[in-house]
Amino acid sequence: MVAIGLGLLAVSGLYNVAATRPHFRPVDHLIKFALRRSISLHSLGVLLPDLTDPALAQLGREHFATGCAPCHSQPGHARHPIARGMLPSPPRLEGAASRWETRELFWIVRHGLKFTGMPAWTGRDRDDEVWAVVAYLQRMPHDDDTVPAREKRTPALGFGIDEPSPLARCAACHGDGRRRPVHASVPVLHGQKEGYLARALSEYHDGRRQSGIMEPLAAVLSAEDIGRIARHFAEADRPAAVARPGDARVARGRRIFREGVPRQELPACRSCHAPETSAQFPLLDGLSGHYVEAQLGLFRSGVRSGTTHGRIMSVIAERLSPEQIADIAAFLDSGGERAPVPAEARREGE
Amino acid sequence: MARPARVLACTCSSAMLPLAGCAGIQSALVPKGGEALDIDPLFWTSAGVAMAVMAMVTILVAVALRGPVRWRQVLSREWFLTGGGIVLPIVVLTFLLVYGFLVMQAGATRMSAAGEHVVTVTGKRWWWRVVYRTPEGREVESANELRLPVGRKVMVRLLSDDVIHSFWVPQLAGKLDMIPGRINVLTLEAAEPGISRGQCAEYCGGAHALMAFHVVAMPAAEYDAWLAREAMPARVPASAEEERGAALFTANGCGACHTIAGTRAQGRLGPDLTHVGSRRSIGAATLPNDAAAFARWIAENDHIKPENLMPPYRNLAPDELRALGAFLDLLE
Amino acid sequence: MNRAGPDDLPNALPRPPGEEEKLKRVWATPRGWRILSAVNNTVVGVAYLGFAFLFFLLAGVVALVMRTQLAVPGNDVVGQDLYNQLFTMHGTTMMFLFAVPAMEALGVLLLPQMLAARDLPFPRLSAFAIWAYVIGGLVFFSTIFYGLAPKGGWFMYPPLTLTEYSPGDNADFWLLGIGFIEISAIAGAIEIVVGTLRTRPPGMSLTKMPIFAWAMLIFAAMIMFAFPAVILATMLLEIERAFGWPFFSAEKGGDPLLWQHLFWFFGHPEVYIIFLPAAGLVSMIVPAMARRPLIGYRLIVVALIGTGFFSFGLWVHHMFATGLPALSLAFFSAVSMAVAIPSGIQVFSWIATIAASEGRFRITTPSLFVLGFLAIFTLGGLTGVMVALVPVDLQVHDTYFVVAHFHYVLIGGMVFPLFATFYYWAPMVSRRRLSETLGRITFWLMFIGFNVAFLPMHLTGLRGMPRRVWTYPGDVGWDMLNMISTVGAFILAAGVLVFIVDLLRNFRPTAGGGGAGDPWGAGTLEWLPGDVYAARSIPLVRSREPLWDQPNLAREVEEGRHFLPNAPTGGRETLVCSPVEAKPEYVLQMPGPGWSHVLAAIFMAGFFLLLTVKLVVPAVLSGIACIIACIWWGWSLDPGPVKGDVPIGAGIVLPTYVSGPRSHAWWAMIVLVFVATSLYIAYVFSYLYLWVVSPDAWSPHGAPALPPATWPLASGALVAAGAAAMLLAGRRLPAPGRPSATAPLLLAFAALAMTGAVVLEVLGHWYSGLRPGQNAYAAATYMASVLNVQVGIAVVLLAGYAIARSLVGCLDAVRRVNFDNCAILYPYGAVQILLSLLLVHGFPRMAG
Amino acid sequence: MRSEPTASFWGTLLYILAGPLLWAVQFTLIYAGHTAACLPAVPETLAVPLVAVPTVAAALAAVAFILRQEAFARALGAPEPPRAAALHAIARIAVLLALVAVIWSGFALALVDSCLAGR
Repeated sequence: MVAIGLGLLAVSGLYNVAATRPHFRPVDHLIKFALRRSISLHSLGVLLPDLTDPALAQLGREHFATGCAPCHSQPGHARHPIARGMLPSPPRLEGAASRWETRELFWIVRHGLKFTGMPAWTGRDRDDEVWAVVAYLQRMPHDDDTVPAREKRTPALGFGIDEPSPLARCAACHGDGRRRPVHASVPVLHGQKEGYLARALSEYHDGRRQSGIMEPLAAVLSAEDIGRIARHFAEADRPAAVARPGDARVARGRRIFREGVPRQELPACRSCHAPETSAQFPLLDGLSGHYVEAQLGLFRSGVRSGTTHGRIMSVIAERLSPEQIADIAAFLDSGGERAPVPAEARREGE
Repeated sequence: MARPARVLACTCSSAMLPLAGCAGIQSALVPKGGEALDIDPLFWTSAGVAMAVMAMVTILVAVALRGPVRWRQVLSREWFLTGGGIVLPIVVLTFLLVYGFLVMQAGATRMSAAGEHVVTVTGKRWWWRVVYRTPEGREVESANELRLPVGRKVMVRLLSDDVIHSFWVPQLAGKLDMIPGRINVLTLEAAEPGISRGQCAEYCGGAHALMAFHVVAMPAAEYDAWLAREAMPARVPASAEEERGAALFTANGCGACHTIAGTRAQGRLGPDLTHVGSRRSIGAATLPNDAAAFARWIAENDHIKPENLMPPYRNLAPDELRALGAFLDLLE
Repeated sequence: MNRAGPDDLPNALPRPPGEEEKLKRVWATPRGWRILSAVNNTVVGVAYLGFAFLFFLLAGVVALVMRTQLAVPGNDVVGQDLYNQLFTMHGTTMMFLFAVPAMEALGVLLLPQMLAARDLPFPRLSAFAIWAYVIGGLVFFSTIFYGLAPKGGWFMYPPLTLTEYSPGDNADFWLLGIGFIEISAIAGAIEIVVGTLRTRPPGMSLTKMPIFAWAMLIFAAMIMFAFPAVILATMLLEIERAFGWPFFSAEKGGDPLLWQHLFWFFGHPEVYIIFLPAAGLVSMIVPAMARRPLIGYRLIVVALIGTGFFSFGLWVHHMFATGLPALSLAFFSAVSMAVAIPSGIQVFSWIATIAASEGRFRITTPSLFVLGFLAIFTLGGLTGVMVALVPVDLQVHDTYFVVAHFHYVLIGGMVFPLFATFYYWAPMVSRRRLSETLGRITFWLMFIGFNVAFLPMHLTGLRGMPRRVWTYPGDVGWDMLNMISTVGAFILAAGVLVFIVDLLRNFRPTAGGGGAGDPWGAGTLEWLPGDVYAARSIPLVRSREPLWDQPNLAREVEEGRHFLPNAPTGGRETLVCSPVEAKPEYVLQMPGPGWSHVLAAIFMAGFFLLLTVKLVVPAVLSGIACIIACIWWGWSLDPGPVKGDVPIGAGIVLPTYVSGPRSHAWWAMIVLVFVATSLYIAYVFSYLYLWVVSPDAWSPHGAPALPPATWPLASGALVAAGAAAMLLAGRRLPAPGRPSATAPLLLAFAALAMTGAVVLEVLGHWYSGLRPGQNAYAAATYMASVLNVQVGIAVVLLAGYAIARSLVGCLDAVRRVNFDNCAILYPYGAVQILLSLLLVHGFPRMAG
Repeated sequence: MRSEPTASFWGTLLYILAGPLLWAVQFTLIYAGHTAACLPAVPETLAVPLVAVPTVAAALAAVAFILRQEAFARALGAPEPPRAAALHAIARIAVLLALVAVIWSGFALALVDSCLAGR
């Protein structure tokens, strides 16, 4: 009977789907209840990483400003007029961390929500990026009521209005010649090979390389923009390496970087990643260990095997164990080839 | 018994195979040296015995089923059972066993007569590393092809450092496994000049089916000259295209895995390419050896030979691939 | 009883009214979905055979896909990775999920009938083995659909199958699949050994047994000694894959060849494990079709025994090309030759019997399949002789010649007899015979198809085509031969398809009741008229073909004039006789349908499956559930002597409960002890083998010094004290009805002592600084403890169970089977532990 | 049946398996002995006695078994010859079969180099 009733309701078209009218209250409750249950159940298997690093939240904030704020609005800002017309209306996210479990927040940002306009994360399988946003959401001020409503500004960003120059957008996360990137998961671009930078941006532009952060930014770039940005960074000086004292891990990483691991059919990293090789092969010196580890993980699991170059690298990364990836990351983190080599490691190398 | 049997089998098989005939390049039925020549008559003898026994059993069953009563009575006697089921097998098998032992012993004799010619072949996934030693004691590396001087006994050391492979050139000898942690020794002796094909005979995962090689037997004098040439560094690119190929070789990091003697490319993971242009095949007897095949291999090796350990370089443009092909083809 | 003439039968007529109805009620097969709880050997035997046949079809389809791929050179119907999975699945499924289970199924189905026993001695054990096999097998096979199927070949050689070269769960699924078959094979072996030796009818001495019973007895004995080797091998491989103990990695002192030794020590007997029962079937069908007793019965028995033994001495003929010393190879070559003699004996025996036919040998579908078997198997045997010659093998090893050889031996030697069996014995379990017409079509399609497919492969191999290749070049002379083989494979498949049609049209299983009668006029007891309870009464046997030599036997049995025509205890029971001369000893009360063993099978399957996909917690929960189900299962199995003695006829009164060496439970435990012993011998071999390969890894050179002698001495003293406590407990079992705490306390002490001994041994090595991942020596040293822990857990469970039984008053000096089980295993465990201590602590000191 | 002594199962088993067991022991001994003789620390010539002695001993034992079969049957508690002719035939033929295998693997020593691994 119920089914027939619902069927008739649907056929008749009597239920009004206009966004100008809210759902009936019982319907609204039912939908919200089902939504919460679904999110709670599906996010059960999510494993939480460490989100305490404030820099991670800072990276999340940068993405939030462009990717989320247009609908959800930023703390201290009024809601964008267009977003106000949406139903269900995108909730303000101050205090979202107290309404949702962390794993649920991750799941929502990662997968989006059907029938709500909330999109899934753009970079497929880039869970690592999603966590930055979650880290930011956790740190968002809980209550924004301290700012009087009329003083709240309408958002300056979003929907293509008032875009800052592309280069400024890059620098916001990747830093400039003096400043390191906002977070270790963001690569240093200064002093990188131009060919590589141009390729990476084109790959993001075409959706061949996955990133929820970079893809939307690169999508709007023209070929000239890409060339200009690549040249800009290639001509800049590489920021000074933060030389860290080498430990056993660094020494092992150095060995892999320089000699490879013949037993595992693993070639030396530097035979391709060196200044004199193809402009398409990036330099690795000065990249943070965090970034290297994450990217090698993406190569290894095949997420980055979609491009011609990514395919080359993923064939090789499959042979690395997680420990070896950590070793290489530690070595590059300590400054890579440009870092001074401790005396005992020099002896070992000879 | 061996010769007529062989003629018979040859006739049978060529009747079935009008095109291929009996000159199979990888056929154990066409022995061309060493152990294979010793095994051949033993094989035909045992095959002959098998055929004779098979014929006998067929006739006996036929008689038992529909033969005259008197014959059938004979077949059901106890002495027939003991004679046919016990005495006959013991006699025939003793003969075969002794013959087999004698052929085994011939292998030992051949090995102790092997001279100072040593080649080390290492099974890799999924290709063969071949290291010769020159009379001066220098090591010369090659891959996926074994050259032998006709009439000399060559001691082949068989190694592996990944999984188990098996070295098998049917025209020259039986197979012998390459086992990590062990060194097996096989003595090869080519009786006549010519080319034969070998293949990995122990399943080694992935591209096991595409792990073959050629053996080129050449007159001893030619072999010595060839080995001397093989020990020399690679040829230098002459044309602009070849030079471009050489530059691309360096720029794309090919030297991480491949060696070209006389250049900075000193990688040890993949086959030595110093004289790759002079070999009969690439990709362990998967493709012919020419500039176009090199270009195809570099970009499409993961389709030509799935799971092989070299990454596919599809980043290279067609003209770049052509240049690389031209450069590699030059390395004779 | 010898003097009992035909008119002087054990039981007189008329039988009391209601006797047969009671038998029917007691032995009734559950109806509807409850049939899953059934344990009748005919019901579960047919199901077992049905599932084995299903796997034959599945693996056959896999073979057709491979043949299609190989039809032309450079084909790409399936890719490399899938092909590698396919041939691994084909071999594994055919060997482990079809051939061995099919033969065990025939043992379950036919043996009790041939012995006129009412059922096998442990009905629920075989049902358990079957369900575990069905669940495990189906899950294992389904991995092919998810790309998760193993791809290391059915022989799974390391290092290829170590995590380094085979990451992912694929290889673990192989280990899982074989784990199930190990368990069900050993359960089956227990069943068959005890069944053949103890549940024969009175008068059927060893040398009056049907040849099939001999074959199954030797089959089961071979399983007892062959399977432990592969159990150990799979344990070592899984441990190395999961925890990195280097048994097979050369750079840490292990050796890949250790796997090959262990695997083929199982793998070669395995071939004969498949062939012997099939030869036994042929030895039953040939005399029936000839209407003459088998000529050369004694020779055939010797042939079966000889094959059983020699098959353990030729495992190295799979390793002729590995580079072992020539003389070693020569030994194995000689034994490989020797094993041909028994086959010769059997072939000539069958020919002689055919020749001796009364009139002419009857050509029926079963006899066609037998003749086809003779032709194909003989050729396979002859190429086997060629392969046994080391030099010839060096050329043909791992080529299509060997593929042809073993398909001749296995399809010829096992599948053809199996089809003969289907046609011959179908009337025993089906209300309708299979069709002679369709049967002949099946035979000719299969025979022609088989030879078209496999005869050319000899030549393909000689022309140099290796096995396990998914593609080949077109210019080496293999293309036409492969095309012919592929065509033949499809003809063979067409034959099997016709058989399935026949099966669907005519096979009507009777769920335990009588079948379509005896269409062949055969002489053995499975053709006695019967119902769910099998034969109405258990006959007194005087010859090998009782139905021929005692013309009225069928009627007498049917009238209930032989032994045990009723159900005197009110439950299911069968007669247990002495093992050699078959003198009646006692009436065995056996369990009926139940769910506990089904649940145990499901949870055990769950345990292994969950473990394979690394869900440890659910796996452990499932394992605990399995143990609980097993306890529930076992709780009802020890009925005690409450039913007293019962008459079975001819004035013989037998007990309904015995303990000690006369009881069937004791025999089952002895079989288990044999299995454990051969597992342990395989371990000692592995230890010494690894030492021979890399003595440098041994303590004190390559590893920390051994712990001081006080450790092993303390450990040994503990276990010796435990054994003494066990002995004492046996003497202090209370008289019935007078509970006492002494025995349970002693049992608890013994169990604790063994636990302590094992723990001490592990701690000693741990404190000396030895870690199992260090090198092969360390791994081998800790492995001894792994095996001891295994026995220790079994002892603790059995002791705990005996204590529980004793606390509820179900264990006393008479009702003591539960104690006896523990009392058999305990001294075994103690000896094993003491030997380990001697080996692990003594050998390095001696050799170093 | 009742009047005669009950046959010992284990004795009967040993009796009919005597031949194959003899072979099994000889085979284990020569395989293990030969492996030991080929260890680097052991002189290769030791292989000859290590293979020859078990072979000859096993062959002699087999002959002894055939000659004194009844005595063996009695000692092992198997049913004695007049009672179970088939059993005794089985034991006898099994020993003969084993003898062939013993001799075959033993005489390899005369024809094949002992420890050479290569070819």
